[in-house]
Amino acid sequence: MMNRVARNTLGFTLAPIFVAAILMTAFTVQAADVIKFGAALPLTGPLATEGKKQQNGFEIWREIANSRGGINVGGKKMKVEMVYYDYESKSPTATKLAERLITKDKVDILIGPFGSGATKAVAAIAERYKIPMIAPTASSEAVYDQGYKHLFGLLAPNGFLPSGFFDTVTKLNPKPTSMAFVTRNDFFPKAITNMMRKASKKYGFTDVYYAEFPKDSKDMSTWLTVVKSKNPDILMVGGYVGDLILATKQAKELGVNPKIIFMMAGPVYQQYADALGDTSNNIMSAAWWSETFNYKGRVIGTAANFADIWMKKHNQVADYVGAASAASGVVAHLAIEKAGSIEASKVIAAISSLKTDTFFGPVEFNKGGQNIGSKIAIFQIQQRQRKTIYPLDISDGKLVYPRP
Amino acid sequence: MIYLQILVNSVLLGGMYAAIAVGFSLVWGVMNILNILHGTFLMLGGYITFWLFHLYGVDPFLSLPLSAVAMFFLGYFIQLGIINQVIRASFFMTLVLTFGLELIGVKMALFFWTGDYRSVQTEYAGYSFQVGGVVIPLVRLALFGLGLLLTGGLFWFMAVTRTGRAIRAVRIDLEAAQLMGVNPAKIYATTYGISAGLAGAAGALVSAGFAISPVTDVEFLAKSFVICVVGGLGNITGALAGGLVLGLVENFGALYFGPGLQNALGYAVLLLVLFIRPSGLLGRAGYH
Amino acid sequence: MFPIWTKNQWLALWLGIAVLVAIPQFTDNDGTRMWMDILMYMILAMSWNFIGGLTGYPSFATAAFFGLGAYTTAILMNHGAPFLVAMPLGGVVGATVALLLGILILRLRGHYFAIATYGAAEGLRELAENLEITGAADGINLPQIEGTVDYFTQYFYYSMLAVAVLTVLTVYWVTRHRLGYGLVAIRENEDAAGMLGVVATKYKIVAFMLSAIFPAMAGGVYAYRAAFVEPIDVFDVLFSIEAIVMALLGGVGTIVGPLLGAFFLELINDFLWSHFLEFHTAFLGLIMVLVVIFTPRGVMALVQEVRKKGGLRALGGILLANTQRFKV
Amino acid sequence: MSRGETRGGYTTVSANDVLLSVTGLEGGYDQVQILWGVDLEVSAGEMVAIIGSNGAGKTTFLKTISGVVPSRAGTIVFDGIALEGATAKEIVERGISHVPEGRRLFGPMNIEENLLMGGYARGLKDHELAADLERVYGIFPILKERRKQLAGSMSGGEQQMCAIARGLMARPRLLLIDELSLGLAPRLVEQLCANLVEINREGVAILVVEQDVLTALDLAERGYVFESGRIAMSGTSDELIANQEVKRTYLGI
Amino acid sequence: MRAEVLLEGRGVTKRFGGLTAVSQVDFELHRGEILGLIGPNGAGKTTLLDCLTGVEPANEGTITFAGQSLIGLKPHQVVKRGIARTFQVVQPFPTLTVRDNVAMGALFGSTRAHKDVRRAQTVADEKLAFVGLTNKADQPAAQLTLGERKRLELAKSLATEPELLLLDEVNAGLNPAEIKTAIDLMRKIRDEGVTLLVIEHVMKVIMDLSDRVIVLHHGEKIAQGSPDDVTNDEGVVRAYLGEKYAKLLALDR
Repeated sequence: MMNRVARNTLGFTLAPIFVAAILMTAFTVQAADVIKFGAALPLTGPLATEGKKQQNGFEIWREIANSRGGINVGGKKMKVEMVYYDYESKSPTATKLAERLITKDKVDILIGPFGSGATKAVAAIAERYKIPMIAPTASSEAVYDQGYKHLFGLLAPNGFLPSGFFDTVTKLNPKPTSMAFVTRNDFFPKAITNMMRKASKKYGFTDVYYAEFPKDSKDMSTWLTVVKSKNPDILMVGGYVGDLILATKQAKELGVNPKIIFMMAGPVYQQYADALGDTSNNIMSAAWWSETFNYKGRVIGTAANFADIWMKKHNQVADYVGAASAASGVVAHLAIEKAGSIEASKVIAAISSLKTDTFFGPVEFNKGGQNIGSKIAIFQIQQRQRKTIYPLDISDGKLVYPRP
Repeated sequence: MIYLQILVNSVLLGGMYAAIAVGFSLVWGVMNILNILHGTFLMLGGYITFWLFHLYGVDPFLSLPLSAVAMFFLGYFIQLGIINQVIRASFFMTLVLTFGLELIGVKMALFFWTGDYRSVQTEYAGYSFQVGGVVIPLVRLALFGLGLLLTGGLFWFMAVTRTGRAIRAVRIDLEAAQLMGVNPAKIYATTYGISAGLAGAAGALVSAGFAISPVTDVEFLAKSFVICVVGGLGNITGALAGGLVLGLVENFGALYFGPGLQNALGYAVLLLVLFIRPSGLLGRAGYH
Repeated sequence: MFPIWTKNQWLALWLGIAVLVAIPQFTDNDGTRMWMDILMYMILAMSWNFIGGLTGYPSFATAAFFGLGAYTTAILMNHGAPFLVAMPLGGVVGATVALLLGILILRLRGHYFAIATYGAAEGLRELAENLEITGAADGINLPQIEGTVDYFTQYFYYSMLAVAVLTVLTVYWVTRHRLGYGLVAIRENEDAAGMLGVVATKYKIVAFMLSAIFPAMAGGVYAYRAAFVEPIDVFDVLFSIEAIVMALLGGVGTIVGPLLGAFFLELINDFLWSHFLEFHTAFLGLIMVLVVIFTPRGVMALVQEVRKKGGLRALGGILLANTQRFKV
Repeated sequence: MSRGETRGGYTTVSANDVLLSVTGLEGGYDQVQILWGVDLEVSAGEMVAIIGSNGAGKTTFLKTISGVVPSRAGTIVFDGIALEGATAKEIVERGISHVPEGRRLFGPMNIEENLLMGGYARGLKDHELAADLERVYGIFPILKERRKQLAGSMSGGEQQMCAIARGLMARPRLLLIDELSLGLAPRLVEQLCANLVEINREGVAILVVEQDVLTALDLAERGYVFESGRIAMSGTSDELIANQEVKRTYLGI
Repeated sequence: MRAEVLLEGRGVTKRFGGLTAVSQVDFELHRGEILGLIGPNGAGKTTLLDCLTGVEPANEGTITFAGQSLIGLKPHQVVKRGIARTFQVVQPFPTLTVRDNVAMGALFGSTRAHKDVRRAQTVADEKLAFVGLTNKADQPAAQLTLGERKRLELAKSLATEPELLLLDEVNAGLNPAEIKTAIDLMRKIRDEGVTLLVIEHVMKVIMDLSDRVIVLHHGEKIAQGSPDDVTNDEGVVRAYLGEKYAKLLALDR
């Protein structure tokens, strides 16, 4: 009797395999008059907020593009279609979904996931399938040094940050001389913190402390206590918004009070100031975009214009994540029009040689595919608002120094 | 001085860890459920506090009982309506069940409240005072006090009250307890409710001391797990001991080996305790 | 216990393998990849079954072995080793770590064992986050595979299929061999097994190693395919949990159960993914809840009961009875 | 409840009222049926013994009465009310206490806590149970001496006393005792028997399962012999002890 | 004209904390005989078997089997030397079929270890036929009655093809008919050349079956000799059989 049950069960297993196999063989039709963009986004999991912002950004661009009849491809207007998947904030899933976007949904262009780590993972897939990929939110050089030909990133390289930062702080009086660095043990935060640390030596700062804290750290008191004892003039913390809220809170509680606290990246988000209230005041940070930048482009208009649309739609202050995502669409838009084709190799060539202005700022890609036309702005939170300090031409505030 | 400060930090952290873990320990000990939902209750308690503060300016210490009571009832009915249905199935089945519920709960929270980090920022949030050069942050002290209060209160409840006794009886010998006229379904629901309520209370203050978001629940869950094992499964005072040990290990470990290994050291202690004394620091051997 | 397979069953097995071999010819690359994922989870679930299902030692270490295999393959390939050398070596590393870990923790029973494996897996992840050789939290890239899309999709697919077939055959061999009987004896009653002459320690370690070697190899295939590994991804405790869930849903300790569980769960997962952008996790959660409540002993037990009680007409009654079975 | 008078706190009834009446009872666990149609009666205030070998279904029978194991067929009528399908809690509340095989005390609790658990079903506060505590301490003075000692740390005899005392805390009218003498020294068994007689005199009917046939039949007025889930024989203690079959089977002579 | 000494213990002592469960016990077992081991509950009979089989290693003393020391061996090693044992509380593999249960013995316990599963099952079928369980071979062990489980336990032990079989109360809880079958079975086992050490409560079995008897009391050996000698030993009657037994004997005469 056992035999029969087992046998039948085996048949039971195999039957659906057959059926599914046959079903699989069919379809995937592609409509000729649309351009398909695909994006695997972190819509659930720890990065859910960022994922949602990315989606909102793409949608703003897509609606604008389609409301004008689509993208002009060699004289023919083609509508934009987006395919989204949720990668649950897990890179392996992002790569899996990127493959699906390419092979099943047959997208023409891939829009990157969130952050340097996942972008690095997905870029390997885009490269293998030779599909153009635009990464809105990956700024670490290590993502772009793999020799990939199909990857383009909108954010200015991390390397653009130190000069702006140190230009600003070295002019201060009294001049700060010592720095402490603490970073989340994670791709982007580590990359940018180490870059700043390296640069600080060039600018003659003494490096009093460096430490990494783990992902999901729920207590920052130890390193804060050590930092307090070392008494640096500047404290730089690399991490994500959850880490930085906790670090800011605990720093205040423990009376850690350097003249400057610089955090990457998180204070740029509305939620940071909302969560911390006045405690967020006088924290410095940097961003790749701000609505105050006097940028202007053909598709979306000015930076302020984008911020308005965003505010109307989502009742929220726009930040660089949403803007860069919309800008990814804009870049693809302009490149396709320039190429007059949606063929991957032609689009790649067009993006590589693109040199244009957008609401997100000037766009120009270097050999690795990073946007060197863009800038990084340094700001400080004052009265819970971001005040741009650098570059001076777009600044709307003065640095409060030292922190009271 | 720095050592003294870190010692104080550790102890305060340990007390808070106890507050987070004590309910988890209770459910594990009494019902043999590895309750993945624990972090979710904590997070929900935090959100109740946050919204009451954000919308009506209610102080977290005032809304704390409310969070606790709300979570008690939520937990009570989840156990009564869902978990009780399969409580005698294998340990892994209840694990999968609570895991499934957690997925639903977190998605709902994401849907309603987005993934933004929230924190209750009261007037006194960053306030701290000094005792002989050692800084003692007020909110942390309150969390520590809450940890003591919750573990102490639960200990008292289990030791002295009629219901507490019934819970213990069910844990020791379900069938004998039934013969005494105990209705295990209700006792389980009560136990689970208490655990959820404790998580809700802890969550209320966690929202003041940390940043919460719907997805932070697993981080607190992982901590609860380590704390419970180190202290001893299902042992109430063990949660306090486990919390303090973990607090000390994490902080002094971070000092000597760098903060990067903070979490790794937690797991190292977990394994060490399992090798040396599987029943946990305060656990009774042989209890399953 | 486990019946010797009849001719028909062998036929079915080889037919099944033949179908799987032929799949890339019948479906597009995306379909092939879905099957690759199904195969991967089948490997994980079947492997977990060695220690968790047959031996009754619930392990959370699947993720640890998967990650070890992925990293071994990545590191070796970056040092010039060909994939077909690196991937099996990943299996060897996984098995070796299982041996050492097993000696330490297999004397713990029940929950304590489960906790120890969880701690070990998470500890390994934290270690990988901090070590030079693993590229710390940055992760490491692997050499890119050359060739057309069809070529590399099939290359990865057949690599995974090879590991899966190896796993199935090992399962068959183990369950028809003294070893399998020994493992089941340990699960049923370890003390009594010892009295009968089962050298429990040795058997448990062998089971633990078997539960390690195949996930480690699957991790290797996975790493080469992804071309990039980082600790938080390949040491993700969810790999362990998913393997357990799949084995549970299919039926613990049976042979076909974990296969079925992996197949259905991955299929459902894939469906939800494509159809519910944001709510797929919630639906997955709902399905898990319903499955636990209505088939608390796994799909295999349900299938057997349906057969015994006279076909699908009895299904409703059985499901209803199931909800009462484990009530307090 | 409606009948009888209260004496010494326990409700008593005249001796020939049928208190418990079981007919055609069938029951068992998951896949295994153990009871195959058991008929049994206990009158109010009576002391009845059940004897039989291991696995004859005695324990399952008691568990089925007290509602821990569900019945499959047959009726259980207690004091005129049908009990099939009632929960264990309802059955305790109706007045049946079950002292389980192997005592099953709450080992990590002290004696007094165990006794208070015994009174749980009555839904009273601890201090309201104080009088009942005193009453059972009166029967078993050693328990009062040791009331703060953990139940698990006591000797077998003391544990059995505690288990019986715990059963009495629910103020039962019928006390089911499973394996009274198991693992106890003869001297202790005699002491316990004396206690039971005292309890019985106060009007509590007792149904005792006992493997030691001599002890059982010495104690009880009537007895039932269980074999393979059925009643093989019944009668007064004297009848049973004189029966050749009983002698051969259970006394080994 | 004694047969060779198969098993010999000298000064075997086992302590649990402060309690000495087995104290300085000397014994020997001759090839081909049936030795009865009796004594009241808690006398240390089962503990002595635990010492022999390595479950609870003895603290002091020597145990030799067929000339080789058993001290320090683990249970699975003892089995391979040719000593099989049944447990007082039967320990089947509950969800496995009866045949698979017995096959486990053949697969692992035998000195000639049947590595082949199919051959082990053939052996299992033989042993099941021997103990009369053939008709239950395909049932899960959990569904057997107590008597059947005891026989399964026996078949499992026999499947290890032992030279010496230690039986721990295989007859407890069996009815007279079953006991008679069991006695016949044990004789049959002995006739096949297996030496038996039998712990037994049912005096009738000991009297009928044993060649010699050892009596333990409080962990010490208080008597040994032929069954008749032992039952007439005054010390034994006082310590173990008790007043009641005397009373019964009187009643019978």
